[in-house]
Amino acid sequence: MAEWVTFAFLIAGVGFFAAGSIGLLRLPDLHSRLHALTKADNLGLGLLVVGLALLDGGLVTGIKLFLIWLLVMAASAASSYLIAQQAMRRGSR
Amino acid sequence: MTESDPLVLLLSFVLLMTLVLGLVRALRGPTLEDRMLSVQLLGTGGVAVLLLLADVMAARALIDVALALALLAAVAAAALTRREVDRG
Amino acid sequence: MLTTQIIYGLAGVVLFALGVRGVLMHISLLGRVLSINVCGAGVFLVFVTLAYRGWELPPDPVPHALVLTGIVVAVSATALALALGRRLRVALDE
Amino acid sequence: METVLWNLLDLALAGLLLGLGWAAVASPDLKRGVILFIAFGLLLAITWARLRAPDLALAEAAIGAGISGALLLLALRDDPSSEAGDGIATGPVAWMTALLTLMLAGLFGWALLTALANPGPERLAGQVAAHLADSGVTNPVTAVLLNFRAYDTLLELAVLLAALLGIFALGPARPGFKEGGPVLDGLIRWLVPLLVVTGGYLLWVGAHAPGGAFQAGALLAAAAILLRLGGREGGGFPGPVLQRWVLAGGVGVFLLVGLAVTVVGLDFLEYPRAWSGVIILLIESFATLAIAATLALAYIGGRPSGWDASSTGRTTERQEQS
Repeated sequence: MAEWVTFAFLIAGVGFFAAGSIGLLRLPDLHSRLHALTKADNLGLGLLVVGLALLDGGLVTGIKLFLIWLLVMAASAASSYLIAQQAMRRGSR
Repeated sequence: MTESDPLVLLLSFVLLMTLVLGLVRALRGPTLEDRMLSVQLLGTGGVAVLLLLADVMAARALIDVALALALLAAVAAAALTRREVDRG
Repeated sequence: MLTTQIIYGLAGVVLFALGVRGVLMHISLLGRVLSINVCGAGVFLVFVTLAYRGWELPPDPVPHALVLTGIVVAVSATALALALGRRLRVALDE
Repeated sequence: METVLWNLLDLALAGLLLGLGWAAVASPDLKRGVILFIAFGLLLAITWARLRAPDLALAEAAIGAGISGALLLLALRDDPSSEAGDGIATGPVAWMTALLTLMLAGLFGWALLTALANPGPERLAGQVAAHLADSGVTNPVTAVLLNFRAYDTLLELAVLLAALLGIFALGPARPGFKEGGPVLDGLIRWLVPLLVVTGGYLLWVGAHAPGGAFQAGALLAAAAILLRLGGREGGGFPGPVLQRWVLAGGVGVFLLVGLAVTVVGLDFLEYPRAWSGVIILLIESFATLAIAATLALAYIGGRPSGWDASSTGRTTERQEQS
């Protein structure tokens, strides 16, 4: 039973990554791509981290994985802002 | 190795394929920012692939690699968007 | 001979060739520096492939150590080449 | 089943590397080329992880994806031809280089397949494993770098220093960056300490797990580069005098230790067994700082401010002017 929950998390995580990639590929302009991508892959990574932490079972590894997730979220928030800012600067020139 | 391995391995492969899909945007552009977004996806996706591989290959050290990659992807994003003082 | 070794080894060879071709084809210095980095990556890949010995045996650490130093030397050589290029451009402008 | 999956994953990863490598090299638009090269570096880190080389994956994540990319991006700003997009040769030259590279690749591929088909009976891996217990560390890569082939590593640190001195000889530092704004400042405020802590962690675990001086140094250098990107001119660096000591310290401490052991009758760089763990950590600590300083100053691309005014720089400057 617990195994199925773990796998569900992992599969859902990869699913969100796939959604993010498709969004990046199919959406019409930069800002909608930015919007779709950052949400999808951060959520995807979060789900994967939960699944992997359950799979591993160790507390230390779980904490480490969770910290990496927080780090990636904070970093990608900042970098999407920087990318959007650069796009606006170039657009207004 | 545990019995869960084939599934996690399969997921690593699928994840890698979604990254291929995302990289098409890096090839096509059209703007520089589109390409940067694609690199950002590769950063996050790369962290995810490394974490999955850490499990499949039973190599805890790959979690440290994922950590380093996450840190440096942020530095790369900053480097991509900065300008020097003497130009517009 | 493992399938993995053939796959990555040949990829390394092709990357090396791509890099060499890039060095010869690019007119700008930056393009050449970028190409030689790809070329170096191909060589590193061949080394690491030779070090790989499947799942049962641990990989050979000696090529790993060589490639590790190679990566660091490659980046400092890149920095030196780019600084030279910048100096050259300043000299040509004068 | 599992083997097939691994083969598929290997093919995908190798194909991705080739595709990106090709696109990065063949792109006449250098901006596109450099961004694709950064993506290539990220993938290379994953490839090293797959090939069971986590030490390399760590270094590549820090250097290939971070520092090399940042360097090439800076150079992009200088290169006017990057805007024009006519940077690639055409005509008969293209055919001849294609032929030449094809021949080279054939030769290299033949050598590779020969090497793979006839693995020698005695490999160095066996010797490393046999003597690992004597090396003072349990990470075989660190043992090779700092003990078995310490000579090579010492000379490599000297090469790094020489490259940096070459860069310094070429001119003053590049201009700094504009003020970053609140978001970048926020990023710097937590990312720099994390980079430094992770660097220290990698230096420490390098004795028994993937990590070591090169990886730690690269992360510290990334921290300095990030500070500079945020508009802090000095990149968080100490003054020029201390910079010289740190830069020389990598090779210097290595050499001093190597010579010191000869006093008690050992060969150059042959550590007394009971002390080798401590000695390696000592050498690596100084090497980490030196590597960090070298890479960060190399990014600055010339003599940092403060070096010219001091006594040693002045004579060369005067010669240049006359």
